[in-house]
Amino acid sequence: MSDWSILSITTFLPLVGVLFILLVRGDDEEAKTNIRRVALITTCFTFIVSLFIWGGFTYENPGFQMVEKHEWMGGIFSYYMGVDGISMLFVILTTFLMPFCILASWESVQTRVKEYMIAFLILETLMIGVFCALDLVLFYVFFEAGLIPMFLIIGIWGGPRRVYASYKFFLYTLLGSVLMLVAILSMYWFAGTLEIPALMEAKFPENMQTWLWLAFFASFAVKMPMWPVHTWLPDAHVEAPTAGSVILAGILLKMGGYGFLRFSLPMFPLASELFAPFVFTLSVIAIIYTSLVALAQEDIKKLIAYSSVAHMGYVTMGIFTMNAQGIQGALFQMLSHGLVSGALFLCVGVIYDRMHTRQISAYGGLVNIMPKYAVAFMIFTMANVGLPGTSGFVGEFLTLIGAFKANTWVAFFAATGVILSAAYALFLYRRVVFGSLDKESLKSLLDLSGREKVLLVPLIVLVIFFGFYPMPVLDVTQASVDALISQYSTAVEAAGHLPAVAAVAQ
Amino acid sequence: MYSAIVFLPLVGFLVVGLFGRALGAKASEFITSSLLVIAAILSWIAFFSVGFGSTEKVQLEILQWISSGDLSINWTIRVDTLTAVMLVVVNTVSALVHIYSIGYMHHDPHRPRFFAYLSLFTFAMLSLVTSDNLLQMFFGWEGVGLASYLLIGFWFKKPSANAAAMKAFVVNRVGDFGFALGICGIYILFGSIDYDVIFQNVNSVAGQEGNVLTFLGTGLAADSAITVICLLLFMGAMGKSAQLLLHTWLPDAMEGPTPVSALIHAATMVTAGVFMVARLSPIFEYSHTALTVVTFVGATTAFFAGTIGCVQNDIKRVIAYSTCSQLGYMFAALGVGAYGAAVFHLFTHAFFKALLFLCAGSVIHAVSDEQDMRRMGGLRKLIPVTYWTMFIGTLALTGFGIPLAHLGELYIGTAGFVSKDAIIESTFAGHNMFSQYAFWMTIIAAFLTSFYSWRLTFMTFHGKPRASVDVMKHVHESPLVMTMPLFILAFGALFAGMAFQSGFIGEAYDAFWKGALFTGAENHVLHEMHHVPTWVKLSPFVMMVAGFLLAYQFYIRAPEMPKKLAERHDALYQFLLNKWYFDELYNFLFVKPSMKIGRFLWKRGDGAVIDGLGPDGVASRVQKLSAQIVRLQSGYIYHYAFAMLIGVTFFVTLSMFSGGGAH
Amino acid sequence: MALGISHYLSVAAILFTIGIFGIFLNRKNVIVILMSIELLLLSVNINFVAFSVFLNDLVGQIFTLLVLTVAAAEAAIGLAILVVYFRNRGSIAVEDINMMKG
Amino acid sequence: MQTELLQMADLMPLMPELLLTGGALLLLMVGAFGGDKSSSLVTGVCVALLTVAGVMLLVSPHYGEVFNGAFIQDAYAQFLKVLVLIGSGFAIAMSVAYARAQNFDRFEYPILIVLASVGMMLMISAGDLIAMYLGVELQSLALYVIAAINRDSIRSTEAGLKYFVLGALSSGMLLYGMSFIYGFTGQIEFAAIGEALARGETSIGLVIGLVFMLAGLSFKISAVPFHMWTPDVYEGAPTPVTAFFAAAPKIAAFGMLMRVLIDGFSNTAHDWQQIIVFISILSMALGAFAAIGQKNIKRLMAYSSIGHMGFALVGLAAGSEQGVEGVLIYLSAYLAMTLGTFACILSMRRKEGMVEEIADLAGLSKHNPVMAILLAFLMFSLAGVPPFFGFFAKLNVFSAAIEANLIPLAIIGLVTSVVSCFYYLRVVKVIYFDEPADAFLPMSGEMKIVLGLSSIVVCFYIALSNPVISAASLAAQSLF
Amino acid sequence: MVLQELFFYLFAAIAVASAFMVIAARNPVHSVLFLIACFINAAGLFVLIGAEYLAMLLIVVYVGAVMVLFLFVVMMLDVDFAEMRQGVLQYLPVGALIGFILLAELIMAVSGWYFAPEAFGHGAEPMQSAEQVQNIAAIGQVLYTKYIFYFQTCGIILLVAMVGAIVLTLRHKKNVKRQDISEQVARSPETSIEVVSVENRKGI
Repeated sequence: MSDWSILSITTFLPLVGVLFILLVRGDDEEAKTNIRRVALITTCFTFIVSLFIWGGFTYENPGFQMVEKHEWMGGIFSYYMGVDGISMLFVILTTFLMPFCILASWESVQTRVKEYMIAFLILETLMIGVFCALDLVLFYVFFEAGLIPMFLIIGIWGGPRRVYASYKFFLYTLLGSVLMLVAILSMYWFAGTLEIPALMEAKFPENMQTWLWLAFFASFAVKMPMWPVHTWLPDAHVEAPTAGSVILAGILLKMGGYGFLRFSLPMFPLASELFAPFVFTLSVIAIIYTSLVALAQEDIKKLIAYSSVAHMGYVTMGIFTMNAQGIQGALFQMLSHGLVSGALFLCVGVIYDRMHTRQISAYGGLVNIMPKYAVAFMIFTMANVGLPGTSGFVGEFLTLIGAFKANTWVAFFAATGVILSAAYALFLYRRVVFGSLDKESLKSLLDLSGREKVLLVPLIVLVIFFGFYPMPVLDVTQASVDALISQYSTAVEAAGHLPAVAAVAQ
Repeated sequence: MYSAIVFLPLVGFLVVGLFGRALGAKASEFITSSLLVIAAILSWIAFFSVGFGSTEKVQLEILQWISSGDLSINWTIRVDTLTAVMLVVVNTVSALVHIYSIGYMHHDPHRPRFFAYLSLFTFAMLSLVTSDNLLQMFFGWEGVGLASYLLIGFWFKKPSANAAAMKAFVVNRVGDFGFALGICGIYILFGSIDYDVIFQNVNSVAGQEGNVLTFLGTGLAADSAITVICLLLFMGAMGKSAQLLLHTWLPDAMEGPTPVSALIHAATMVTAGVFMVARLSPIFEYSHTALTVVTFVGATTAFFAGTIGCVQNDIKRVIAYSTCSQLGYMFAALGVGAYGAAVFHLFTHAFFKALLFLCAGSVIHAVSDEQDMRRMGGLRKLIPVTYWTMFIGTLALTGFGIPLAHLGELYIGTAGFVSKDAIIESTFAGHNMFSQYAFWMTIIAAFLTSFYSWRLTFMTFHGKPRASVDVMKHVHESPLVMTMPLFILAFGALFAGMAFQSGFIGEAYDAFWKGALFTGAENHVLHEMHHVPTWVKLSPFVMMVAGFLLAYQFYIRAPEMPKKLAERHDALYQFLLNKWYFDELYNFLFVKPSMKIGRFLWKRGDGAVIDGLGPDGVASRVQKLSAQIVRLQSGYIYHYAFAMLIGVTFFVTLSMFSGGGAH
Repeated sequence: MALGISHYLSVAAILFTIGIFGIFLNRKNVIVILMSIELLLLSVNINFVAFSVFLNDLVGQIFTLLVLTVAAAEAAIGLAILVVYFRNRGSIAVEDINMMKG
Repeated sequence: MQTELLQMADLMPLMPELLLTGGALLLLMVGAFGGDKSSSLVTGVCVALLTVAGVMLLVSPHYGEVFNGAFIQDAYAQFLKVLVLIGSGFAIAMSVAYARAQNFDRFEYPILIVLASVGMMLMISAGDLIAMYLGVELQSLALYVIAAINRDSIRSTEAGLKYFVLGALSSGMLLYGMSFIYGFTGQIEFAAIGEALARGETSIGLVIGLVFMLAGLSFKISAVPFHMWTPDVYEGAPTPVTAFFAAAPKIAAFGMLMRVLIDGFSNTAHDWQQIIVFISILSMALGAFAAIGQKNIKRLMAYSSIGHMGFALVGLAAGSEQGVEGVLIYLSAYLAMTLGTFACILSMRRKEGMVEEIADLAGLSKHNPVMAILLAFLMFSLAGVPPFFGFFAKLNVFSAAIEANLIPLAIIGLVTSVVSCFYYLRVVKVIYFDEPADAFLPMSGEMKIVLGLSSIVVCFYIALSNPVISAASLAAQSLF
Repeated sequence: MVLQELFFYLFAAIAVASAFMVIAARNPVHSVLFLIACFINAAGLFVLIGAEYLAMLLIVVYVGAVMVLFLFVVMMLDVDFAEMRQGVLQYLPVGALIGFILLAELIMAVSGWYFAPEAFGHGAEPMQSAEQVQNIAAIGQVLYTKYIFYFQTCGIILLVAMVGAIVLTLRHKKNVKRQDISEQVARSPETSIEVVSVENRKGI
């Protein structure tokens, strides 16, 4: 127990910002600026507060830390918060990306600024809540409620097909998660509790695990998104405003992976083992299929969105390898992808703000007039490709090693992603940035402004820093991941299955 | 000192890369070049202290990199003789190219960027050669790939340059695909990817009974497991070293500035594959099959690239194919187990190939950026320094020397002569299935090499000028800053072979390498190669002379002959001119299909099938259903009453037949 | 065959069915529907009375009494609504009562 | 045969009903002599009466059975009656402005609502078949009239006519079913019926009686296939009337349905459970699918309420105390959401009059951001998206269903709830995404209050849930 | 007993037949008349079974009041005698089928009526034999005591019906002259007399 409920404070701090924003009256430029400032300060402050979570985190402790628990809703549910090595960094990632989102919308969003900022701040609260919640219903509430602000963000401030995209986003993910709700309730009646730590200890019978796993899978697979339930993502990304895309790719997608780690593996180990080949298949298909699709895209955001799907394929693959490298790799990949794809969307936002089109064919030769932008975009492209020395590489490599341990076929096909990602990413870069500047409309573009530099430079630094020194992340996750694996293998062995991992390793 | 060698170029890159604009071109050039010169000098010192001194191996741990489960990887600088050789090659050539570029790139507005890239490349290459584990090597491996990508695409306005850059990166990635899997395999097999651990355990692993690895669903015993891993790793080497099948990027890479070609695509980066195989010789030695494959690929590439080199007209492309071919030689040598010979050729090749490229650059510089040899000729008098240094380079490349004459163990001749003959002899002495094949291929390739090298010289410098008068008027010798590196390299091209042959392949072998190159117990190639029949020793020289004579005949005495020959054998000529149609084949097999499949999967797969059956389909189905249900709500009371009647009847029936009253 | 309760109940069932038929087969005017409803209630009353007698229990008859009363009230309301509807629409043909649908 | 005369004290449980009835009679006199001028006075007093009755119930409930068990006042009845009174009270309050604008501000209108409320309270408290029937009829007759109250409107009268005809048919079915139940058990009191069932076997006749009775009751809660009146009546009736229809009567009918099934027929649960499951699935599905194409927001709400009754039935299908508790919470949520939504619908007023198309909401977010966001929240709550009340309500009933091993039902229910999201989202879409239309007139004070209160409940249920849950659980306990 | 059976069948047959005619007759007036016939016969059945009071009530309340009301309305609304339209025949078979299924099920159920003998007398309000107390008296004894609650509720229902009927149908026509006694009584000089000063030669 921590002395001050830091998790709750971090979670609900953005709501304080909402209150302040509500106090701002008027609709003129000054009011808008004030609103933006309040939002920025709130998110920055939240980030700083969240750093205390990291500061107070005990690396060796594999269990939940900074736990808070209160009765809630007549005692059936509880307000139960806590973080462990798996979730803690997601909290930091969320709070870290938020100020960027606010900054990214500084100029591009001019209509309904107040609502916009409120939506983002509420979204932040909900996202942090997802990663902190230790009660299943609490988790579900945060998990689902996040759809609402995102729905509005896409729908109000989105592109021309925003209605279609927002509907697809909302209904798709909702459909996935209602099945999870059924599973949650079944678990409650079986185990008599909704507390995640207690449920991890509960031994569900094997056939029950199977369908519980499937129900959870339905939710997380959509959220992830895994092939073939990924089609909402490109649409959502294309239509969402820049900051929306950043959050979508940076945080919301990670909830799926987080869910697998938090629920599927520890609670349904036998089913996870049973379905691992299935997940591998989908992951590999995702990697190859969506990479090929990305190759054919004509819209920058869509291309990046498809590449996100491919990268999430590595994550799911890594998670279900059930070994330290795979899982840590998946975790790292998620965090890194949060930075990289977020940054890529910011990059797209930079030119979108200037040109108001995302068609690749509308660009070309930007390096001539926007050299700084070209450099930043290049770095993130390379990180997306998984070049060693960028954070993108570490996760990709670790998951690959994990997959190789678990099943070489998987590793073999997943490794083709190495080639394909280079192809589509560089193809994009070549078409957008390289070449001579022929198009009249582009000739007057300005290079990165001060605000945009503030946006991109920290991300560049982090992407490269984690490429060379990923240990801060790996250290944090180590203990929890080890605990997870040992718990998993104990469960599998107890059920009389020889863990597939061990068989190959020796 | 060792960290300084590695990190000075990085410092150069960072300083110039971040502040290049502020510093200006002059300062940028000065900073990077001087740092490189320092690094080069330091690496020579390291070379002597490690290769000829008592220092066996230096390992400097810098930082922990990755640690996950039982996998632990550190950033470590490892310097042994093999590394030291590479350090020398890399830093020397790099320093010279830096200096040369000051002159060559004089008119380019983006010089700071160029020098930053060069330094970045050097840093990546250094971290590759100083790696202490496979992942670090992979880092350098990809790092040089990136630098190469950036430098090939340096003139970003040229669409062809951009395409070439991308091609280079992607084709290399194909190799890396194997490399990455190979690393995974090594980790599974050895539990670590540190060289020391691997090398220590390779014997025990090879001796394990039963299946040690399951690859693609097949259980593999120890020897086949090692073979598979070696082949995967070799795939990486093929990509980086532009061996057959993955060679297509190298000629296109000539779109980059010429100093880049000299540094990256001749002297250093492309030899990374050779370095890798040599570095991993302890593993390769345990797989006869893998080595056989290496021999075959190397020998075939040597021949294949030679044939194409004979008909190309772009001066740089000729040299590029020559590089390709020479790398083939090195692999052939590696394949038969003559690691020393391979690395030796790598070493000498760096000098004369860099020299040739820089000379070519000088020529191009002189003729106003013209690269087509058909529009050159007669430049000998106008740019004598270039001519003579290029002449030396050509001699070295073709392997000019005095056959059969030796001072003790030392052969007398240009650098190429010494190292290439060593390779040819070692292939003859080799024992694997393809070593004889390799011998004949390399012999033929020697002839081809000689032919195209002299063809290049003759077409460029001799005969009548074919360039426009305007161009000819401007032809001028390059400034000192460009010719100075030529001198140094020419010096190396002449004497590097003789100077170091004893250490690399001669009697000082063991003392020099100190185990950095591993040879198995039954591998006696290095010994046997000195005892091949005389005709074998003579044959490369004969081939070289024959090639020279043919070239002389074609391009000095009867310049119209090649044309006629080409017309007579048009099919063959076109086949060679189009590089065996590899680009077209790949386009047809991979590039176009993947675009097509991508589009198909997008429109049909995602659009029609997944969305069509999934969200969109369901949505439209729901809306149709909704319309139908709404039609039930007809507004008529009797319909409503009827519905209630149906409901009641249904439920009554249901209850009666589901045993409601029956029990 | 002696008169059993089922006789009465069967008559009631038939009347009930006719009442329902009257509602959903009728397309002429609403007033017949109201009469059908009265038929329904009549059948219910027969049921109650029959049960009451055969169960020897008075409650059934009390119930019937109340149903009768309520039915009268219902008829009054029904006719009142019918009248206002007619005033507005000028028709009480069942097929005309179709402003709202879908 | 001899029955002791009742003492005043024995009537204490009946006090709220007596108060309302007496008050209504008195007000009728006031109205009859005061004419239409007194209508605002009558309206005010009616609201006050309902409030007093509600407070009375809340503060000093007298539990007990009166009239040999015909009237039961317990925690269960208390809970539901409070909901009903809230619904009725707000319905009257919301109709003031509307009635004035539409020229039907008759003093009878609030009185009829009060009397209907008395009927509903009797339904909730009914302990035997007769009391139940009388309660239903008292309520229904008043509602028939209220539906047609705008007697100069063809739509209103058509709504009344349809409601009446079908309602009478359903009463017939209900009665027919009751006659069978009476005939085959010899009892009219629920508890006694339960005992009789416990003694003997169930016969076909009894089951048929049960089915008919369920049909009649399903009509009242507009469950499929007895729902057909709902959309038309909702659309045709004046909007405040619709608001009233959507809220209070549904709750009362549901309460009665649960009491009769749980008290009287728990021994033959198998028979009614499968029917309830069927009805529930059909309602949820129809509610979800049919609403998609709707353009009129009142019609949309009609289908929405059909769907919601289906969801609530899920809890009843479970047949457990959990389930009943879930249903009670669900009904509270439903009440809050319905009132709030109708407060918004009633504020869709332009200079030229009321509008009812969903498309008219376009641009609400510009003109009235507060109303827009609250309506959006209500829609999300109706859709069952956390963290709103609607979600927790669904959670409770589905939890009960899963406990009762009705997993397929739960899955179907949740899938239909996703489908239903489609049209709730459309309202949000129109409010926020579409090109703005003309602004509405400012919201009147009473609408603001209703909307504000219901929004507070809906949005902050997450924090305010404890009293609701404990009351519901107490109520559910008292039923078992 | 034969007589009783005979009358039962007579009443039953007429009741059913006239019920059928209610819905089959073209003229609504005829329908009402058939309904009256049906009710009278049902009253006959009541008498047969021994519920005399209800039989009388049926005739007095229904035939005497409700049916007359129906007749009034029918006359007042002047409804047309439309032919059965085409649509009916289309779904008549289905409707008939379902109706008959329901009927068959109902009859099946009622014919299985069985009541455990021991349950007799456990009813809510056991009847005394007709010899001891007459039907009407038996009802009267409990209706205002034990069942006062129902009785009162019924009263309110009737009140609602009354209020409802009035509120819906009563209308004050503006141009119809009515006598309003209170207004007449409340007349005062101030309200009835207006003093107008008329200018010369202008007229009013």
